[in-house]
Amino acid sequence: MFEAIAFYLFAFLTIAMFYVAVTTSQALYALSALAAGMIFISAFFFILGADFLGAVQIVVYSGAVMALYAFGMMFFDTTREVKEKQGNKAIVIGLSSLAALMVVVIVAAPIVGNNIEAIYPMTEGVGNTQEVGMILFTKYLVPFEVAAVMLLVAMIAGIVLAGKKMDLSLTLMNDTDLMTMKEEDKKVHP
Amino acid sequence: MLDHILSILIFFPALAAILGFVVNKNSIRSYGVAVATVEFLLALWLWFAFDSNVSGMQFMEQIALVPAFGINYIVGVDGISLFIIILAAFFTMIGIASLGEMKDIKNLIITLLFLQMTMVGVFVALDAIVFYLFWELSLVPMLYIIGAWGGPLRIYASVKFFLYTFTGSLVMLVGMLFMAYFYHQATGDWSFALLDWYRLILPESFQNWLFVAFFFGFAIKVPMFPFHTWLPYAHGQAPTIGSVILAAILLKMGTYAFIRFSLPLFPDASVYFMYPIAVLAIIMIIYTAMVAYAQKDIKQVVAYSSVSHMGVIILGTFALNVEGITGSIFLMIAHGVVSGALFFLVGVIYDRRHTKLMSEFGGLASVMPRYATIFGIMLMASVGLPLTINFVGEFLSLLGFYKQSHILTLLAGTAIIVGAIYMLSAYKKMFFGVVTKDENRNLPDVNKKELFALIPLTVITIWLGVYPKPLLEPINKSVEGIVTLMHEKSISEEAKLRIPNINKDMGLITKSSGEAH
Amino acid sequence: MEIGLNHYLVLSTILFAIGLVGVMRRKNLLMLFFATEILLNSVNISFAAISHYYGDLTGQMFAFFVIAIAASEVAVGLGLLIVWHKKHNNIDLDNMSSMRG
Amino acid sequence: MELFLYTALFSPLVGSLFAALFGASPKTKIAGIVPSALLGVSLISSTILLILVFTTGHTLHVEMMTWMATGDLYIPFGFVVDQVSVVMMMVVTLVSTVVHVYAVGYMDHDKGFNRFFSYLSAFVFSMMILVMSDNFAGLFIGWEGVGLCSWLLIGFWYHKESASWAANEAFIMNRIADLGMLIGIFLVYWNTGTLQYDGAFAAMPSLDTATLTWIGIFLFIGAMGKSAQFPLHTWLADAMEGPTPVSALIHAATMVTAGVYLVVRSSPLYELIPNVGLFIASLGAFVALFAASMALVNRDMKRVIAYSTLSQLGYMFAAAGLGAYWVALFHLMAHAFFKALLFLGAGNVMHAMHDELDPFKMGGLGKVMKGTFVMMTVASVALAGIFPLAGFFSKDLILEVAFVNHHYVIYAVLLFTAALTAFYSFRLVALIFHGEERYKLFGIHPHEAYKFMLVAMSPLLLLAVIAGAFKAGYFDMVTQLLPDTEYHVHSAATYWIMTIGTQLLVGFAIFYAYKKYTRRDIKVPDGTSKMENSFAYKLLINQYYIPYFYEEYIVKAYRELSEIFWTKIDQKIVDGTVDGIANILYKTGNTTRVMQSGNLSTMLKWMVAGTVALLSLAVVFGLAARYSGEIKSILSGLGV
Repeated sequence: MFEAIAFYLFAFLTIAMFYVAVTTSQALYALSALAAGMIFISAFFFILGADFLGAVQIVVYSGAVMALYAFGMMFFDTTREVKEKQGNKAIVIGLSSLAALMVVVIVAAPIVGNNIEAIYPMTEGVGNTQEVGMILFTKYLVPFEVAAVMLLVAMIAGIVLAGKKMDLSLTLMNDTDLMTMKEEDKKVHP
Repeated sequence: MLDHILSILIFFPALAAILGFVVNKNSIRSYGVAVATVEFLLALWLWFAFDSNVSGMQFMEQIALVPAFGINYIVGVDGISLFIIILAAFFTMIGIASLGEMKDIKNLIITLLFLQMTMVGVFVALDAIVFYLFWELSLVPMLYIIGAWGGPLRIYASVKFFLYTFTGSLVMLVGMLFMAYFYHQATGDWSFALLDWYRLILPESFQNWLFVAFFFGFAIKVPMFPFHTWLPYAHGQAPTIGSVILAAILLKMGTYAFIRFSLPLFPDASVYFMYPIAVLAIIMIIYTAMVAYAQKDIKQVVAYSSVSHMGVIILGTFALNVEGITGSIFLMIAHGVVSGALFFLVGVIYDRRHTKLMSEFGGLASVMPRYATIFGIMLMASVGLPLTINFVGEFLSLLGFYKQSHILTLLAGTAIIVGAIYMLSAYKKMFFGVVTKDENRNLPDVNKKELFALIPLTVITIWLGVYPKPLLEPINKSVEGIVTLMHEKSISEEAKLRIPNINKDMGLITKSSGEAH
Repeated sequence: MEIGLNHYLVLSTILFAIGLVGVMRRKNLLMLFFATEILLNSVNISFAAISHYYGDLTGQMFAFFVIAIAASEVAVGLGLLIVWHKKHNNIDLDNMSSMRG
Repeated sequence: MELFLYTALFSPLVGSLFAALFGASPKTKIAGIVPSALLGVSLISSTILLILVFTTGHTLHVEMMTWMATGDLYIPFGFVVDQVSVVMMMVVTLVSTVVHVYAVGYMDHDKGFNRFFSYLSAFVFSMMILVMSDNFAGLFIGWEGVGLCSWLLIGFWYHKESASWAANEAFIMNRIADLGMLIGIFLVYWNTGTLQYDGAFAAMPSLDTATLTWIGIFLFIGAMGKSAQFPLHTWLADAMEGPTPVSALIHAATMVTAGVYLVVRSSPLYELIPNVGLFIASLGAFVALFAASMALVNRDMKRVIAYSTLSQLGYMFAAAGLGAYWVALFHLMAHAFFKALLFLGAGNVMHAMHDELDPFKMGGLGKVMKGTFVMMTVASVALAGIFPLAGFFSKDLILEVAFVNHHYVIYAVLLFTAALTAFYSFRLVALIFHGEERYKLFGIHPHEAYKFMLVAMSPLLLLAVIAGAFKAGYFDMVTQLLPDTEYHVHSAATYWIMTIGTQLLVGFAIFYAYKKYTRRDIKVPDGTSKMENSFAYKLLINQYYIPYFYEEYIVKAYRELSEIFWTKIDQKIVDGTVDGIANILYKTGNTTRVMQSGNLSTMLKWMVAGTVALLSLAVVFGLAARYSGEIKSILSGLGV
């Protein structure tokens, strides 16, 4: 009983938050609404017993990603509200609602066979985190490492792209620019 | 040497062409003529060594290419394909010999030699895939000849020619693959060899579908009625040599393929589709003849006239009896010679006046008497005057088809009338009347180089018209082979009725021809 | 009233729809990124729900990897966005059409 | 004996090739003399063969070589010299020798002299093939060869637009008839298994009458074209564009009679189908009257003679149709002689009057051109059928045949036409040779033709007179092959009344023509006189408006139709569809390019639209898969 109330509460809240994030013209409101939405999603995870996942969600998503966006937003002059050239709304709303309807119809009418059996069955009594750890480092080791490398690459890309001076690609510059750059460097730190 | 003669006939011009790149510009013409003459002599030797009372394939060669799927390089020649090969060699020789001044003639001669290879290849190939290979390859040199040395609209014409024939042959390829699949189902092993396919008896519905598939590929090449619009553009824009080879040899691939593939492989379908195709052929004959009559440009007249003659050939082929098919094969060779000569003649006048509009000429008979006489002879041959080569073919084809249906032959017979109308009115516009334009007043008559090409053609037109026996005998022998094969293979009752049973009447033949002696 | 798998799936579909609306409506690229985040999260919910109701941890595994990917995607996306901003000092979607077909 | 056969056949060909050698070079006498000499040789060998066949009665049948041999078809180059063909050979060689010699004089100012003789000898060669061949295919070779040579000769003066147009008209009209002939040949082959005369005619009695009638009709269509019978007759009048020796040889004696020869040669066939024979006879009678009426008013000397040929051909077909083949052949022979003479005489007059053809502009030429005057009068008398001359024996015989076979309608028509023939032939003679010298008004001073031309014409004159005498000998020879039905009127009284009656009628017609056209006050009619605006006169002068009808409704219609076929159908529809398909591909490419407009949101919209489409498909197929049972039952209910 308790679980149902929690589910509906959080469901309503998430939908409201995301709706605000999508429709507001103020960038700030959008960002904060999005962050709140993230939090409520992690709540779902906890309800579903995926504790570690909920934690990760909060830490990575709400924390890091939102922080990144915040910094990003500060960079772009998003203080004044964003004028949106409104394409004809009908198509947008129509299409997405139709898509939603379709998916619901597919899910509701059990067309998809329900004879999926579990590959890595959850054993009761053991903490979720422990289990996740076990499977993550045994069965999914390779994807895990790949994910690590990917994150590394993303980090370096982020630095290179966003770095102040680093957007002038050395190869594309012609000699004169290179010379001027060199003098400036000498001036800055001789 | 003799049992590999066919492969030599195919690949000798190709090698010579590759070597041709090395030969320098101003001696390329003699090099080309030398190669073509050697090729022609080889072809004559083939004819000399050909034993004309064997109805099956001779000089067979077989090399495995893709054993897994039974695709092997099988070549062989019989009465049907022998003379078209000789014609191809002959036309390439006189074509190269009588080439006028063209820009970068070196590449032209090399392309012609490649074209020679593909032409011979098509007519000797007995494996479906090898046949398809040469069939596609023959498009490429022709594309260059029209595209590079053609008239103002050459790109449009050559691309249209290429794509049109290409799509047709794709459908044909699908047909071939299906055929191979049925063969595999029936006999368990893969084979694309034509002679194996001859022994395969398919149920009627498959035969009909496969016939239609092959029909598209061949009909565009012939070209038959709805698919003929590429020909006037191709001829209109092609240089003289291109038009000559296109009209003389390339058009024959379609009708030859009908006789080699469609008839023996699908006898019941051929009978089933006989009437629709006959109606198409009649439309071809009368419709294109009337269109030819409305033309302003002499080359278009000759182009449409060749479509009209192809109509008679198709009619002869689908007479499904010995006289009809022999007549159509003979008419192929006849039409090759006559329309080749006519295109040469158009080339001669084009080199002098650089225009093909009939209104530009008038009263040429008094200015160029020799040219007028040769054109007159060729005109009479193309109209089908007896004692010329065309008459024998047309007579036999119409005679053959008369057995199948009287009314359609009566309609097809109007070919000789409508043919006479447009040819004579073209001749009158160009040659009769008073010389009106002063550029025509002192045009030089036919010179030695052009005569080198035209005199042999005229001699053949008269000789084969008077004494066609040396050609008719081997053709007749091979056609009897095919007709007996068709009769035995045919399942449906109607097919048995339509395709005459040769060996049953064998008694009749000896009796009637004996008594007539 | 028992909460079944369908509820979660319906919920994630709604969120997905909202994400789609966002993606299609927004002309500002940054806002567009927000919408993609919503899409990813809605998928995560369904993953977690399915893994919970079928007692199988694979769902969660996927959820983790989705989060990892989302993070790196945002990093690179923002980087590019900044570079674009430096060059054109606006991040309006309509004049980013150099990749015309 | 074979030697004579081959010389008779091939000497004209040799003559033609010899003359062709000098084709391009200007006039050389040799190119005229040698072909004429060679034709003389051919004449001599034909007479030897005639004597052989006449005396010993056995025929020659030789096969030179095979022409076509495929399947059951076997066509050799075979030649037969039997009674019928030897008569035709005599006629052809004799008339052509005379015409050749005459032409040497007639054409000597023409720069195409050599070319003319090569064409003329080529014509005689193809006529000989036509006559001597022993099978239908050989006949067809000669048939088309003759058509080709007539095209060459009519269009000899090709610089004249009308000549080349007439040549094309003649060739195409003959071609139309040749199609009928071809179909006839196919019918013969497929029903009797061979094209040889003897084999085919032997197998014919066993066939059913329907096929025989069809064979008869188709072969007659071929004959109609060549002999210019009713629907296909306009080319003969226009063929007068050619030089006069050509008209004399081709359009009087030889080519036009090929049709009659065909009917006579296939007499065994026409014996079996009498109703077709009756049709031929009635058509012949109609054409006789039809042509004679047109000749009455025509103002061109050569066209009048052409129409009289047409009318005489009608007579021959009438005789052949009624089963009297030997009478038709006899009339053919006699007619060939005096008609050729008439034409050559006309040639002399034309030369004298510097190519002026209108008889009203001549008059009183008898004093100046004594020889031609005598010859043309004798020829006209023979044509009219007055007693001692050839015409009486052949033409009156045809009247007797019609009378005996109780076809009184045909008899009446032929009798009336005989009167018309007498009238217009003597209208011509009177206008040209008698009456007041109207040519003086036009400042022409005529002169007689060369001496040797008149000498060349003399054999024809002689034959025109004595041809009747050969009837008896001719009859015994020819009837060995043809059916020998004797035509005797039962009671001698009616016979005498009939012959005397016709003679009187013809005599009266001649007298009337003379009186009408030798009056002093004849002047060149200039469209004012009452007679000229009368409806009948206008109808006849325009040849019953048939040439106008052909030109307007057939030739022009054909030209417009082909124009439409080319511009509309070939370019717009057939070519249009091909290019249309190419354009469709091109256009769809263009329209779909909008999708990649580079604008992210539109692209995303398209993406979502795509997913929605796929989802809906998934839903549809899912539902279909689930409820397939019920759907099938509903569909079968609907009877699909």
